[in-house]
Amino acid sequence: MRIEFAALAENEAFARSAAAAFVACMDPTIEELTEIKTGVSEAVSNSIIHGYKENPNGTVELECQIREGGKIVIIVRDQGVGIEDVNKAREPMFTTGKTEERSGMGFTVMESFMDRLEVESRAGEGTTVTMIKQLDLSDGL
Amino acid sequence: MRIEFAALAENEAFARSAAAAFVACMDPTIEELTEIKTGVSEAVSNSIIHGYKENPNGTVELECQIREGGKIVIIVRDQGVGIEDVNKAREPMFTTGKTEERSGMGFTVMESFMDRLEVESRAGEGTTVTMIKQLDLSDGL
Amino acid sequence: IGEVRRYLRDNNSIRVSRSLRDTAYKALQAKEKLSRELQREPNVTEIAKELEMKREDVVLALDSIQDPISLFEPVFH
Ligand SMILES: Nc1ncnc2c1ncn2[C@@H]1O[C@H](COP(=O)(O)OP(=O)(O)O)[C@@H](O)[C@H]1O
Ligand SMILES: Nc1ncnc2c1ncn2[C@@H]1O[C@H](COP(=O)(O)OP(=O)(O)O)[C@@H](O)[C@H]1O
Ligand SMILES: [Mg+2]
Ligand SMILES: [Mg+2]
Repeated sequence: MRIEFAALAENEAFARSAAAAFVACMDPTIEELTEIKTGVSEAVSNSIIHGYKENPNGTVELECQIREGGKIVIIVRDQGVGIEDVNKAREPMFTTGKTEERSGMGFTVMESFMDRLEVESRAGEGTTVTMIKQLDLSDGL
Repeated sequence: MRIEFAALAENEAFARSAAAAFVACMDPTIEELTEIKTGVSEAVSNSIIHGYKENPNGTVELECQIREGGKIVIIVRDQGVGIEDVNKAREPMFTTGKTEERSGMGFTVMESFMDRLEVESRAGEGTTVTMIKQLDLSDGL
Repeated sequence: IGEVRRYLRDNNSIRVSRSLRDTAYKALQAKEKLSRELQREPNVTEIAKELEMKREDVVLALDSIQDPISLFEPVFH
């Protein structure tokens, strides 16, 4: 599944819901669902706010795949300003936003809610965030 | 907003939820939302079942736009087998499916739940269904 | 179809935002109940069955309330 939407703040909620609707067929728990939605939210809001500075001409792409064994792959991609130093950006508390509004914890949250986080970015070209989460299928009926 | 997904039966529920999540920000009534979800369901299931015969290599596209004044535009597009005679296909009870399974009422349902229905199709090239619905924004309960 | 439409109109003129929130709270209550009964976290299909609702509607409803788990909890402990 692949979604494209404009870089508008209100589309963050939509992207989160769409991801939840997509993985629902895998019977996640509410907690797993919330973790996935939170990760999507953080990545998408970064693309909207940092990548495009909320310019609605920017297009954010969300891709979700369900792999064998309950592995969920989520990719959030923008063609925005990009990140100069990805390692620094991933550090807890690091933010280029106004500190009252931004916590600098977005990447840390994604990292802790997902099993794997990859960030690829080039200044001026955009950012691709890949998150992988393994659902616990053991409690299947 | 634009979504692409594989022509798998389980993606019908996903498409319906994604459309619902997208228009939820307009706070429609439950009735309006149910009508929209039903219209999306019928159009998407037609693309999956008739357009692609459930071949998951086929890609279905769902586009939703919110226009000024609460007008919702929904476009469902496939590159499947297409429809020879659109007027005939739109007639109530007409179906090329097995009559026990298919009611032939899909287009009739879309027509009655939406304010406008346009069907463009060419045999061998695919089908585009456009549905327009005006939400009632009058009472802000 | 006229009948279906009338049915929808009679029963569903409330706004989605309120209805979704009601469903979401019911889902959280069902989650608590099932957790106790099953001694593990129920999945959304089990919750939907308990409420006699569609799974997709439960999932959609959960979007309407604050995230049921605290954001920073797993980060700081
Ligand atoms: N998609 C993106 N495009 C450009 N810059 C980004 C993007 N995502 C993250 N960043 C940069 O990484 C920093 C850290 O991101 P994050 O951990 O989510 O914290 P916050 O969003 O609160 O600033 C951001 O302040 C921003 O400088
Ligand atoms: N996307 C599509 N691609 C190919 N054929 C279609 C498509 N949508 C509808 N049709 C044709 O139109 C007919 C009527 O559709 P519909 O009213 O939904 O009834 P049903 O799906 O129950 O057959 C179908 O049986 C099929 O032949
Ligand atoms: Mg952030
Ligand atoms: Mg049909």
